Amino acid sequence: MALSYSSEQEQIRGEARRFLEAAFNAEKQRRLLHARGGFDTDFWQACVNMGWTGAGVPEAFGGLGLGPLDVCILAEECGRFAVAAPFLAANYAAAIAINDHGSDAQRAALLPAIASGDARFALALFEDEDGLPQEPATRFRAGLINGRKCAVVGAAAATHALALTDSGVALVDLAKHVERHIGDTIDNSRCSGDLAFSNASGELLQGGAQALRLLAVQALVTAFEQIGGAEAAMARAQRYANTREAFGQLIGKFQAIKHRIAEMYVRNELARGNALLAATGLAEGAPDFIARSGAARLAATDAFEFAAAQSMQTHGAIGVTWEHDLHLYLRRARAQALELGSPLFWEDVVVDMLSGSAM
Amino acid sequence: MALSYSSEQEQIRGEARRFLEAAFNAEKQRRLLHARGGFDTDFWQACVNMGWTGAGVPEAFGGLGLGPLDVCILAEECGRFAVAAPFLAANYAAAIAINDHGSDAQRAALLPAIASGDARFALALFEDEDGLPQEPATRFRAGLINGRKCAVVGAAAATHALALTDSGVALVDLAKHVERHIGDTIDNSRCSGDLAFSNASGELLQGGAQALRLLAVQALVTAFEQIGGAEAAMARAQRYANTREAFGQLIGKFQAIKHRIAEMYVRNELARGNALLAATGLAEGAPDFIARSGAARLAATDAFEFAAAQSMQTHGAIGVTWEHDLHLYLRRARAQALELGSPLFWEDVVVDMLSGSAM
Amino acid sequence: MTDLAAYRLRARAFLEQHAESYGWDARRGLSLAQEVDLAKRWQGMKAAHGYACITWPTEYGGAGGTELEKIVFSTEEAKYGFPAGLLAITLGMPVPMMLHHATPEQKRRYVPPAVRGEEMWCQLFSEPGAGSDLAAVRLKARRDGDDWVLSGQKIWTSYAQFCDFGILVARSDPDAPKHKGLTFFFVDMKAPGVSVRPIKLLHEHEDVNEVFFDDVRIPDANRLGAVNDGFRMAILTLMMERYVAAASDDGPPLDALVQLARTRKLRGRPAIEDGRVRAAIAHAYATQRGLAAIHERALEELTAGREPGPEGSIHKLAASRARHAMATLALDLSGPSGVAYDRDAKTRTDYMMSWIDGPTLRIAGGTDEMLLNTIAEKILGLPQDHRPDKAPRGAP
Amino acid sequence: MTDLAAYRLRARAFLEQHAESYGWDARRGLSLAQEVDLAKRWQGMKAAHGYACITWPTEYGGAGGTELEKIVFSTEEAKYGFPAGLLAITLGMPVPMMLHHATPEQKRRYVPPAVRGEEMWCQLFSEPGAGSDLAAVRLKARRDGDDWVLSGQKIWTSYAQFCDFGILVARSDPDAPKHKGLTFFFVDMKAPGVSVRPIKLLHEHEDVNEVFFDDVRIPDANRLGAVNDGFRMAILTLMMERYVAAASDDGPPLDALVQLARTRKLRGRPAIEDGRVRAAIAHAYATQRGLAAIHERALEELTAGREPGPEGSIHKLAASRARHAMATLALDLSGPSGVAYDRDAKTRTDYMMSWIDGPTLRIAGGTDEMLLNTIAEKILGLPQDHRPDKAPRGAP
Repeated sequence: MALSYSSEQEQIRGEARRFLEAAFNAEKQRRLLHARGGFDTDFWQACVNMGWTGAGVPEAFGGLGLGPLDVCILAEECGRFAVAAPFLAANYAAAIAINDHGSDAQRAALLPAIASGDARFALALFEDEDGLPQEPATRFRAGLINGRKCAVVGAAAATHALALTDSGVALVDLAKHVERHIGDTIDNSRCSGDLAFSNASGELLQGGAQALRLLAVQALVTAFEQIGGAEAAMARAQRYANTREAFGQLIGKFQAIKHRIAEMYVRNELARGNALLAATGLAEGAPDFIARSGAARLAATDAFEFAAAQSMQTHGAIGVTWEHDLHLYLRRARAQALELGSPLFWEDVVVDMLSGSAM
Repeated sequence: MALSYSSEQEQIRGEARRFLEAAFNAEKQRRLLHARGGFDTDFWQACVNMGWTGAGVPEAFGGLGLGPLDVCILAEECGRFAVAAPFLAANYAAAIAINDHGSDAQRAALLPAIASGDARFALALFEDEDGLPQEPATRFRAGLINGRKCAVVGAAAATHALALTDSGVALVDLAKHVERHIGDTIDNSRCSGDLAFSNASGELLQGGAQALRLLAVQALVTAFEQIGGAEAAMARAQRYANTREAFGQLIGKFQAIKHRIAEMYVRNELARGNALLAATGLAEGAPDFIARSGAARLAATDAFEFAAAQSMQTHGAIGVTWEHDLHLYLRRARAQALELGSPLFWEDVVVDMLSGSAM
Repeated sequence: MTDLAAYRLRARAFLEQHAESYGWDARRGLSLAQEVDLAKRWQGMKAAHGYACITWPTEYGGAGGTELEKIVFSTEEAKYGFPAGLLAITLGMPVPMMLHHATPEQKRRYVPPAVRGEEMWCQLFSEPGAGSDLAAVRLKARRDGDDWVLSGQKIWTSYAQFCDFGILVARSDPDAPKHKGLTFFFVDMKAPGVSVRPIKLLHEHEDVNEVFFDDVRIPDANRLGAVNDGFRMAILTLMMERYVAAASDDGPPLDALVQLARTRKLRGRPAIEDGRVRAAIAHAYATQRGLAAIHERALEELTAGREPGPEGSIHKLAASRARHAMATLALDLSGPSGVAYDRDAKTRTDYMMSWIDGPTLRIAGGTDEMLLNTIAEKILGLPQDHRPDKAPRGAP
Repeated sequence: MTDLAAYRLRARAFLEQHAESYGWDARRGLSLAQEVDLAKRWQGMKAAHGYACITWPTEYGGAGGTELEKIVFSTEEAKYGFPAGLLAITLGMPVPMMLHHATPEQKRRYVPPAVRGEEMWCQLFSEPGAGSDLAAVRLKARRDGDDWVLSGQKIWTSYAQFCDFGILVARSDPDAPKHKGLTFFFVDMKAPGVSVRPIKLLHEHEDVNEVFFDDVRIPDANRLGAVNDGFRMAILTLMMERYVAAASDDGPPLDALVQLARTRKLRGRPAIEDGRVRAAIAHAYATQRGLAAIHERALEELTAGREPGPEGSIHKLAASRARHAMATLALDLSGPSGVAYDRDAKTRTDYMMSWIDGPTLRIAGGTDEMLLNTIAEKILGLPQDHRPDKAPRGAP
C-alpha cells in the first residue's frame, strides 16, 4: 500500500493549488448557481491546457497515465475551491471502464478524446429511485436505447454517457436522439439533469462492466473533492475563530467553537484515511475495493456536510448570506451527498459487501 | 388535558421526596448490585406503610384510587433516588388490567392484595427476541401454562405474573410450578430473571387485555422513573460544575461542560412533556395512548442514558469509580432501556401507530 | 363551555371567514413586498374586529383582552397560514417598548397606527462585529444641543426596507465601559441620511437588511430610557414576548414525511419499513409532541394564574434541530433527484427550502450557543463564561 | 523480501510458538494479579529473545533495533492477545524517563530489570482535585538536607499495587506560580510511609489505586530534572511513546457485531436487514478503516524517514466512540435479555463489559474535552481557553 504522497504528488498538488487559487472567483461561481445546467467553459479549457483531462488516460492514448491517487489529488484541490468540475470524476470512471471493457475501436476513438477534452462523459445510472435500479427500465434493443435517466451529473454539457440499461452498461453518443431536461438544482454548477433517450444509438461495453463498480470509481474521486471542500470549510472556520472577537475575546477561545472545529478535523481525517485506502484499493485491484469506496464516500459525505454546516454556524449571521462564499460549500456538500446515491444507499452497499465477503 | 401538577400532587411529591431523601442509602444500593435478584424488603415495607402500593388501586378495593399522574409522581421520585422499586410500574399496569379485564372474583382477590402489598406482579411478556413475540411459544392449555419468559423485571420476588401466552394474557400465581432463573444483570436491584412455567395454573384475562397496552402502561410509569433518574444525574453534574475547579476556575465556566448540562436539560424537558402527555392520555382514554407512551419511553430512555453518561463525564475520573453513586444511575439507565424492549423496538411501535392511525 | 372556549369558537369563525383572502392560498406566489402588503391589510382587518394586539389597552388601539385570549387567538391563527409573522417584530418588540417607555403623547401618535397595520417598525441592534455580543455596538450617537446625531451601520435588520420606524441602540459614550456607554432611541426610517440595503440570505430571499446612518439627526425626545442606560433597555426589549405561540413558518409537517416514506423505496421496499426512516420519524414525533406538551402546559399555568416554568426556552433549539433532521432525511429519501431546487418554494411546503433555511434558523433570534449559555446560566445556575469585556478598564 | 518483511516473519514465528502459553487462551479466567504475573514472565521471555524494548540500547537490555521493527512487533503481538498491555505504562513512560534523565549508574540499576519484566513502574501524577489540570498537584516535597520528604496523596495510579517504583511530580515551592513550583522524582514504592489502596472501577476491576505518602524520605539523587522544573518534565513524560500501536485491549471486533446482527431479529427479520443496524455497522466500519489507514500511513512515513502527521491524535477519541456505539447497539439487539452481566467477562469479548467500560475510556489517558482542546490548539492553531491559573499572582 501507499497511503502517503510522494514528492512528485506533492508537486502536482502544489501546482494545482496555485492555479486554482489564482483562478478562484466566487462571484463567477455564484453566477453559475443562477444558470441552469451552468457549465464553466473557461475552467474546462484550462483543465485541457494543463493536461488534467488526460491525467487518468493511458499514455498510449494521449494521456498522462497517472494513477488514481494523482487524479484524486486534482479532485481534492478542485473541491477545495468548490470549482465547477462535474466531469472530473465521471471522465475518470469512464476512462477506466472503456480501457478495461471497451473494444479496440472504442478505446482508440474515445480515450484520446477524453484526454484532449473533446469528450465529456456523464454516468447515467439512476432512475427514479434512491439506489441503482435492480431492473433498469431503460432498454437496450439492437443498438438503440430508450428510457430516462435521472439526476445525471454533467447532463447539460456531456458529449457522451455510460448508461445503465436492462442489457448492461452502454456507451452512448449524446449528439442526437437525446433530450436533456435541465431544471434548477441546489448547485447548478453540477450541470445535472435528466437524460431521456429516444432511439439513441449505443454500444454495450463488454466483459461485464459493472454499474456499481463504475459508480464506486466516481464516488472515490468525488470523495476527494468532498474532502477538499471539507478542509476548505474548516480552514475558513479556523481563520474566523482566530480573528473575530466577541465578548472581549477571540471566539476561538470558546470551547463551543474550538471543539466544533476540532470535530471537523476528526471527521476530515477519518474521511482522508478511508479515501486513501480506497484509492490504493483501486490501484492495486483490491477485492474489497467497493467496500472501501463506500466507506470513503460515507466518511467524506459526513465530513463535508458537517464542515460546511458547522463552519457556517461558526461564522454566525454573516455566513448565511448569499454574498458569503460558504454557501457554495454548503450547496455542493448536499448536491454531492445526493447525486451519486444518498448515505442510506451507500450504507447498504457497505453492509452488503461486509456481510457477503470476508472482512 | 391536565399537564400541570395540582397543589395536592405537589404535596404528594414533597412527602415522597422527603421520605426518600432520608431513606437514601447508596451503600445499601451498591450491596444490592452484588445480590442476584436482590430485593429491598425494607423499602417494600415502607411503601406498604405509606400506602404507595395501593396508590393506583380503586378505593372500593382498598386502594387510594389515585390517577396515573399521581402514581407517576411516586415513580419519578423513586427514580430520582435510584431506589430498588421493580414492582411500581408492573403493579400499576396489573391493577389496571385486572380492574378492566378481570373477573369479579379476580378483582376481589387481587386488587386488595396489590393494595396491601401482599401481591407483587411481574409482567412476563418477552421471550428470546427484542420485541413482543408475535406468536408466543408459551402455551396456555386448559388452565395450564408451559413455556419460558425472559428477562422479567421483578422475577425474583414476584408473587404473581401476567404472562403473554398463545391464547392471550394469563394471570399466574407464581407459588408453584414455576422455576425462577435469576442471573446477574447490569442492575441486580431490578430483580430480573427468566420465569419457566411447567404446568403452572393460570386464568386468562377476559375482553382482549392487550399485551402491548399492558407494556405501554408499564413503560409510562417507568418513563417517570427514568425522568427522575435523569434529573438526579443532571443535578449532580450541576453541583459538581459549580464547585469543582480546574485550571484556576470553576469547570462550569467551560462551555464543553455547561453546554453539555444544558443539553441534559433539553432532553429532560422533552421527556417530561411526552410523559405528561402519555399520563394524561391514559387518564382520558385517549385513542393514541400507545403512541404517546412510546414517545415518552423513547424520550425518557434517551434523556436518562444521556444524563447518566454525561454527568459521569462531567465528573471525570471520580465518577467512574465503584464508590461513586453515579454508576447506580448509569446501570439503571441501561437496564431500563433494555428491560421493556430496546429503543429499536419502541421506535417501531411509534411508527406503527403513526402510520396506522391518523396523527 | 368556559368563556375561553367560547372565545376560541368565535375566533375560529372569524378566521375561517377570512382564510381564503389572507391565508395560505392567498399568499401563494406572492413576492415579499406583496406579502408585507397583505400582512398590513390583515392586521387592519383584525383591528377592526377586536383581534389586534389583544392584551393592549383599548386607549392605544388594543383589544383590552387577556394573555390567554391572545394565545388562543394566535394558536388558531397559525393554523390557516395568515401572514401575521411579518408583523411579529413590529408588534412584538419595538411597539411594546414604546408602550412601556414613551410619553403618553408619543404613545398616542405611534401605537395605534401600528396596531392597525398602517406603520411597520424594525429593531436595529446588530452591527457588523456585534452579533451575539450586543454590547459591542459602535454606531455613534453624538449629542448636539437638543438633538442627537447618529452615524454608523446596523445589519440583519428584518424587513427594514418596508419599515416606517425603528428602535435602535447606539454608543453615546465611547469612553465608558462597554456595557455602560449605550443609549436607546427610536428613529424615523424615512429621515434624511438613513439608507437601507437588502441582504440576500441563502435562499436569496431578502428578509434582512443593512441600514446605514449618515449623520441622521433626531431630537432628544426620541430617546427611550436614560442616557447611557441603553444596554439594559436592549435586554428588556429581548425579554419581551416570552410566551408567543410557536412560529407558524415551520418546515413541512411530520405527516408529509410519513407520506413521502410510504411512496419512496429503499432496497426495493417502501422506505417507511426501513429502520433508519422509522427511527427518524419516531424521534421527530417525540420532539414535536414534547414541545407541544410544554406549550400546552404553559397555557394551563397561565390559566391558573401561575407563571409558566422556564422550559419553554428549549423550543427554538429543539424544534429547529428536528426540522433540519426531517428535511435532510426527506432529501436523502428522494434519491439523486433530491437535488432539485425551486427558488420560489416556501419552507413550509418544500423540503429543500426547509433544508437550506436550516443554518439561518440556528442563528437568527439567538444562536444555538447563546441559547445553551442562557439555559445553563439562567435556568441551571451555572457560572458565566469568562468575560474580559466586563472587566474594569485597565485590568488584563 | 525487505528486511522488515523478514523481521515480521521471524517475529510471527516466535509469537505463534508462545501464543498458547501467554496469549488469550492462557489469560482466560485469570485474576488481575495472575495476569500481571503472566505479563512479567512474558516480558522476560521476550527479553531473552531480543524482542523486549526493541529500540532501546543493548547496554541497558534493549534490542538496539529500529522504530519500525518495534511497531511491526507490537502490531503482530497484539493479534494473539499477549498481556503486553499490563507493562505498557512501565515501559512506556517511567522507564523511558529514567533512560533520558537519570545518571548512567541509575540507568544501569533500574532499566535492565524493567526490560526483563522483573520490576514494574507506575506514574504518580493525578491527585484528588488535580485530574486534567496536571499543574494543580499539591503533594508536598519538602527539602531536608540531602533528602526530600514527600507527603500527600496521588490517585488513579494504574497497577500501583504491583509496582516496585514510580515517577512522581510534587509541589516543591508552594509560593511559586502554579506551573513553576513543581519538581519531578522517582520513588521506591516499597519505602516506609508509602501505602496503596486499590479503587474499584465501574466493572469492579481494580486497575487503579490511591497512593498515600506519609513523610516518605527520598534522596535528592532521586530527583529527575532541575528543582521546580517538574511541570516541564511531566509534560515530557506525557509526550513519550507517541506512535504506540493501537491498544490491543479493545471491545469486541466488528465481525462479532455483524454475526450478532445475522442471528438476532427485528420485526421478524434478521437484524442485519434493518436500516438502523446497517447504518451503525457501515459507520463503525468506516471509522475503524479510517483509523487503520492513519496508522498505516504513519508507518509509511516513518519508513521513509519522515515525521508522521498529527492525525494520529484522533485515534482514542474516534475509536472509543465507535466502540461504545457498537456495544450499545449490540445490547439493544440482544433484547431484554441484554441486561445480563458477567463480572468476569473481558471487554474484548463481552459487549456489556465493553459498554460499562465506555465512560472510563472517555476519561482515562486524557478526557475527550482535553483531546479536543489539544487538537484545536496544537494542530489547528486555535487560541487557548481563558486560563486564570496562568495569570501572574495578584492579578484578577
